[in-house]
Amino acid sequence: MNLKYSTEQQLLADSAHRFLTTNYDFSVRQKIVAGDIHASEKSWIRFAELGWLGLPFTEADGGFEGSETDLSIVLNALGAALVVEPYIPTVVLGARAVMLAGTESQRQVLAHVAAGDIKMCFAHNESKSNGDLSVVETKATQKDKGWEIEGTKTIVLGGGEADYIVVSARVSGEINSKNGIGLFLVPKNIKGLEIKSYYLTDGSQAATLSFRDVSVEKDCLLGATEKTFDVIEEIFDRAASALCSYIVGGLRKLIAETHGYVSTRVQFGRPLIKFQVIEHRLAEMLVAYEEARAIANFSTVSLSSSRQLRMRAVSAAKVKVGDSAKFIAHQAVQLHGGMGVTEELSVATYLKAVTVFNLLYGTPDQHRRRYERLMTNGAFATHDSLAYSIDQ
Amino acid sequence: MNLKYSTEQQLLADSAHRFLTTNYDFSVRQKIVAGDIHASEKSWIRFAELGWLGLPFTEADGGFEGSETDLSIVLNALGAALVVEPYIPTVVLGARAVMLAGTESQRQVLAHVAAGDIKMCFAHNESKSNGDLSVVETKATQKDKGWEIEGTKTIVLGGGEADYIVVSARVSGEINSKNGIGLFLVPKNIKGLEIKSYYLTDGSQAATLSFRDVSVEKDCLLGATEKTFDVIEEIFDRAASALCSYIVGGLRKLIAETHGYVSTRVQFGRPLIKFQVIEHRLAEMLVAYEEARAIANFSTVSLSSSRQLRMRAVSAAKVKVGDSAKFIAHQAVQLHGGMGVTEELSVATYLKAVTVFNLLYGTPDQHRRRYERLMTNGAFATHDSLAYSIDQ
Amino acid sequence: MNIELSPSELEFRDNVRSFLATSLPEELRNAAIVNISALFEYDISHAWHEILYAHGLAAPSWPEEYGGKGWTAIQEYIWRIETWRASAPVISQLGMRLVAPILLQFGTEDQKREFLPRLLSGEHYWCQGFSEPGAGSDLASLKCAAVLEEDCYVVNGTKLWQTHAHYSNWMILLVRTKDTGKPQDGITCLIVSMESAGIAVQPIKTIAGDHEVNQVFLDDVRVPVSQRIGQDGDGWMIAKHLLAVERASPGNATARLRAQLTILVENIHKNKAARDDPFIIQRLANHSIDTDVVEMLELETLQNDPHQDDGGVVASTIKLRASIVEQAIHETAVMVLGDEALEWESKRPLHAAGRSLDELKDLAVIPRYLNSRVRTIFGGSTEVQLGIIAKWLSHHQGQARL
Amino acid sequence: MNIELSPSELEFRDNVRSFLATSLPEELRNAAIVNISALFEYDISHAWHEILYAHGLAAPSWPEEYGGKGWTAIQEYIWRIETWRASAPVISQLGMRLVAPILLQFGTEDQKREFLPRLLSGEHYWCQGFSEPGAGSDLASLKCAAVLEEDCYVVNGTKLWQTHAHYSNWMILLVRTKDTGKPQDGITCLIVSMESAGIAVQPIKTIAGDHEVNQVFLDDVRVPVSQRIGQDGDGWMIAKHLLAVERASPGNATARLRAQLTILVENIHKNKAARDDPFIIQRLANHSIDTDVVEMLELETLQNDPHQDDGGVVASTIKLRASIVEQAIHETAVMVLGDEALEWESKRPLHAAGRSLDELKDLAVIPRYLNSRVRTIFGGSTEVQLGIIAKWLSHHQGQARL
Repeated sequence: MNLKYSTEQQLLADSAHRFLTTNYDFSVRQKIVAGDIHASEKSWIRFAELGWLGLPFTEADGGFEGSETDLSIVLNALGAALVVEPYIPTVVLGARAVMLAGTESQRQVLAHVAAGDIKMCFAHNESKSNGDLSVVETKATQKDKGWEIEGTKTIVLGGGEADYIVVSARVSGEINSKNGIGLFLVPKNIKGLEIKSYYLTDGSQAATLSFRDVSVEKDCLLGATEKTFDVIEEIFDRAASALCSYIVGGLRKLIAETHGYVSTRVQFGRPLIKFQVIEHRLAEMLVAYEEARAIANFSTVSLSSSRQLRMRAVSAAKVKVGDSAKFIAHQAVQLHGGMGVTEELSVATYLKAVTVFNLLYGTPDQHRRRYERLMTNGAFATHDSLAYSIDQ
Repeated sequence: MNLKYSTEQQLLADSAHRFLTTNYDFSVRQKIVAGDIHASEKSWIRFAELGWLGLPFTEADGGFEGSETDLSIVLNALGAALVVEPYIPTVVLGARAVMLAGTESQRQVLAHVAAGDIKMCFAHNESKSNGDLSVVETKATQKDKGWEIEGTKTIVLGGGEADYIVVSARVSGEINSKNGIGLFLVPKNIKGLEIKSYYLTDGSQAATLSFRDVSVEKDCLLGATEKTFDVIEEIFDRAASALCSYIVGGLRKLIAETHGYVSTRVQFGRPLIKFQVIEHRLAEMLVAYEEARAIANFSTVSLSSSRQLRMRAVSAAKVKVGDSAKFIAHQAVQLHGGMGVTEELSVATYLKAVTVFNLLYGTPDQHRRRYERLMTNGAFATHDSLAYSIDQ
Repeated sequence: MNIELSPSELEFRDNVRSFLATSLPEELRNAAIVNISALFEYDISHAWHEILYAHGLAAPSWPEEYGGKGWTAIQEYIWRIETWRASAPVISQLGMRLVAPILLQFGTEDQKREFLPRLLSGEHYWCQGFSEPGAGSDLASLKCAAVLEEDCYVVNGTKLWQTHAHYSNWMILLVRTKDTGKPQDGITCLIVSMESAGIAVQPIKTIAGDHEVNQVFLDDVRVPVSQRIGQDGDGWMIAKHLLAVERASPGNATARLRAQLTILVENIHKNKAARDDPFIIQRLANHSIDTDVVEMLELETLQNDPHQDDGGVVASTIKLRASIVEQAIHETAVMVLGDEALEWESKRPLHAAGRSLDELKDLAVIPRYLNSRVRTIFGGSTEVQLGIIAKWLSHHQGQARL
Repeated sequence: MNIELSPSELEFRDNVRSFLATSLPEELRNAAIVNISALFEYDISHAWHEILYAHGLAAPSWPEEYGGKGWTAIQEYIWRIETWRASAPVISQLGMRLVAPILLQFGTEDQKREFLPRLLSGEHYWCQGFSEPGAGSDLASLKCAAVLEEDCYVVNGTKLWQTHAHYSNWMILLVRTKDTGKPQDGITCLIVSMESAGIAVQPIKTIAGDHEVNQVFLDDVRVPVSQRIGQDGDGWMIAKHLLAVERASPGNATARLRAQLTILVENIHKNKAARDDPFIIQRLANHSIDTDVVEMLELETLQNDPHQDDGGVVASTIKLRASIVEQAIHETAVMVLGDEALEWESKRPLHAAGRSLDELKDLAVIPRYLNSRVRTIFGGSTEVQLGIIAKWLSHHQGQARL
């Protein structure tokens, strides 16, 4: 057991936060959200230079073999700055699908990702999904030379910016069968693919992807279809865990911003923080943050563990981080008073990011129910220590 | 519409509270709970003299024709003093069954209740009930001269002190059929009736009543069995509403006690109430009290209205009063610090009374679900004013 | 006690209902349904104002001599419930419910004659210049200064959070005319034309992308003494009076909440997963019960003697609870729609975004949730309300109302 | 980072498990399962103490030279989790975990030789004389006074909330020996035999009818100077040290919570209505997730350098959350049992009430819920913890831990 950062990890954290504080402050983010593509591209290149884009890849794939903890450290820093570029869609989702299921030749795309040349996304969700990962209505039909894909994917994070798309499609079976799902690696400019791009609440970007008679080569299929559902499930968990690490970074920033505001803003002759009610509210925010931070770390360390521990940890994290984040963001806005609801200060944007967080990759309610199922099915026992996980 | 007390009602409230403050303070209550039967009997006689025991009965039945509001005022005062005598089992439950379903000759018992000679109870709950009012396993079989009753009633409030028992028993139909239930008026000393008396958390008294081949006269049956379920349902609602009025009286007292304590108790050189966190906590308690008070009044005025409004109002009240009561009692204990959990001060006893309140005549969860059913079945529309109730 | 309306009150309600059914244009109704900001957008509220004015209903609670109908508190209550129920916009409350009572109470005959009719007709549209950067809850610390030069006050300073200042032609303004003594004593109330030289209105974009509030800069703005309300130094008293008037808005909280609940119920009905979700239904039931409580508290106030001020404790309780309940309703609305709620439409006003009504309803959900956060901040934050309530309780030696 | 135990740690756990399986008598286990008060009843904890002592396990975290085993923090952690998991009683923590470290740190050699072995064997049973009426959270204001007369302190005053004082033969006492200067500076720490002349122990009955705490009156009690710990005026420093030691109880919070959760799970399993109730299952899941969080926070502390004091912010966070989570678990337990929970058995200790184990389990539910209210009061109230946390945050300029 080891739940502390190593010296190298501490350095990684410091440098990542320092870089983004200097190069990606709130005004830069506002410019990017307002459409400054140049600033966004510049940031992306810097992320590549810093080694963030290839962090989890093997050296052979052009990466740095970073651990889950390393990745969570970078995500935390990205969340502190509310970076809008599609880091998670690219590195945690799209590239991970290739890492998990790709052949050597398919994995060649990873070096381009690491270099910052290629962005990716993961197109799995459909309008009928409603939280059920096995629902895939999009069809992939085998044609002489390859496959033909037909169907529509919704709320694809980074879908409008991705150069390569990993899309799930049904090769066989019922609409919600866990078997018979294929993952396909498809370039964005392929014939028949229509991308309707839009913005989410927090200014990040998503898209609806409509595949109309899209023909792809045979070697676009990632891995064996019998294992695809497991891959999708793992990517779902990695996405949820990554979002937790990201937003926890934001929460820490939000507490610092709020503390700064109430320390300087004077009312009835004294700084707001001198009012005990405000002081204790901040303490409650810190408690909520500590809870979120601790359980997000649980989800991080679980990612390389058994499937059941991973699911338990990720769901616990998504529930608790979600609740904590909502509490902290609401209180941050409240303690900022009127200024908290203007677009001048960043606090409103953090609330928007929290709102998005709670709706993506499983709502707190959906994750709570998954946790309940694991609990009542005996996947874990409430009387065992989390540290016993290895031999369960 | 009129939601204020009349001058007479204000006087009734003042005199009831004054009487109990003088004659039934916490030390008297403690003596009674410790077994001082004499003090208890003395109080009961005074209740009779004050006209409280016959308050809702008609003049012909020896009563005072008090309104629902009048009754709620007395209940509020009884709750402020946490009176343990079986006022609700006698006046609101047992006697109400006779009022609703009794013949003229059966109603003669009411004059004795009003005079303080007779206590009553309402034995309906069984171990299989689980909140479903239609569950009656106790059987009543017709014998030549009357009925034979066989079965067990649980958690009968005031069951150990009652002279007359109104007991429900199945005359026909399935165990959970709304039809075929009879109510029987039975004296306590009848052959075959075993009464196992015990105390509840708050020191009030309840019993398990076992009927073994109990033979009763034909004229012990109250009213027609087709209407009995409606009577039971109404008594259930009246009980829940009465408990709300009672506990709201207790909550008001609890806030006053807590305010008094934090105003005098000094910590770090100043009275606790000078700490803003304590001050605001008290304000939150008052807000919760105001909510409880207002919705309890809604349930009171609903009792003489339509069945659907009554059910909606009573369930809303039981939910909201329950939540408010728990919050207020928990905070009252918390603000009293260590003293709050001793038996020396009354505050711990109020928490016990609140605990009992939340488990009797429907838990907040059960009432919330009944409210949900009414809402989703269209028994009321959320966009209508409560004041529109009359023509729904 | 009893809760039912009298037959004549029920008849009044039915008349209001038929008026609304015949007089509220569908396009206004559809725009009002997807209104996301705290107030109704000017374009729809003004259009509705003109219709009401044509029917003599622009200010029914005013005395009849000034063009009102002299309605009772219960009638006003019914009107509010019914207009929200019909998804009608609510016309600007600032002029009708705040400026008008102040003019009636403190204004000169000339001021009444000049301003009341134009307020009624909608020709004048008002904003409120009270808060400043650094003086929100703590109004007594305001700094915007006015110096009397002959027959004019010369005003210099900055005001913050002026709702709809960019649509207004008049502003009711609190200024500091004395720097010595108790801060409360040096405040004076003026009315200022927004066309005066030296006034600049700077938009503030709020969390959901709306331009609803502003910062107003006053640079040597000359205001004739004839536009002072009351005497020099009366400003604090007038602000207090206004606060008391603001409190007595029978039905305001309940009607708003019931309207939000209705939208929520509709969204739940459309969505099978939500309909079958016991946790969503539980939340809905809680919101409905909470609304019942707020309504009981409001109904009780209808019988209150308006001259018997309780220090605002009941109004504070209602404000505090209604704000929190409304926020919770919008949180549920987000949950019901789920990730479908995430698409952001930035066009404002939203109803003019050129989307279908069904799309607009979905697109309104998150902006409304975000905007609802101001409920516990503006109009006296929850913390301020708790302070008022705590003070009342101590003043009454811990004895709550029976 | 990784969370798994090493193979040797897992082996240690398995050894603890088998020890408990063979050495914990069933009657002790059954009594412990229905223990309702904050501490375990003396009769069962003392019996278990003797068994542990016989196996050399009475104080495994003490250094080996004093009869301990010198366990690591992780081993201690595993021990706690496993003993709670096995429903073993927990032996008096006051002597083992508070008095002993103070003696080790501040005691003279004579004091160590006199008291440590008897503490270990269970011959001595300790209570703590810190709080007073009027000096709880605000310990510096304590009034109980000691005057030095030759070789004895003469103590006069009143102490409040002495847990198990009626079973104790020794008390660790804070007294005021100086009235001038900073109140913190005039406090001295003594150890007092409970058989001393002038000591009277008055029981305090608490909310669930238990006699667990007491008020202790000291009337001219003579305490030899040799029973002073440290120097005159060291009391405050010793109390602070004790607080820091108290904080470092690895696994205490998690193990307690997991034990309460286990009882709750069992009660839910027995009850079909609860089992099928989505709201009960939701509450259970929330409790379990909250416990996971507390455990993560506790696991992190296992690697902390005990000499690097963080001002107690992590301990405060754990204490605050664990208290609230435990209270919530007991609220759910009451809901699960429903009105069947209402029968009150007044006999104490409850396990000696002459009822079946199943009956006792049900009868324990409400008393346990009531007693759980002290969790947020004793040992530093939630309000006190928030104060500590707020102070830490300001000291760190609003920067939370990464």
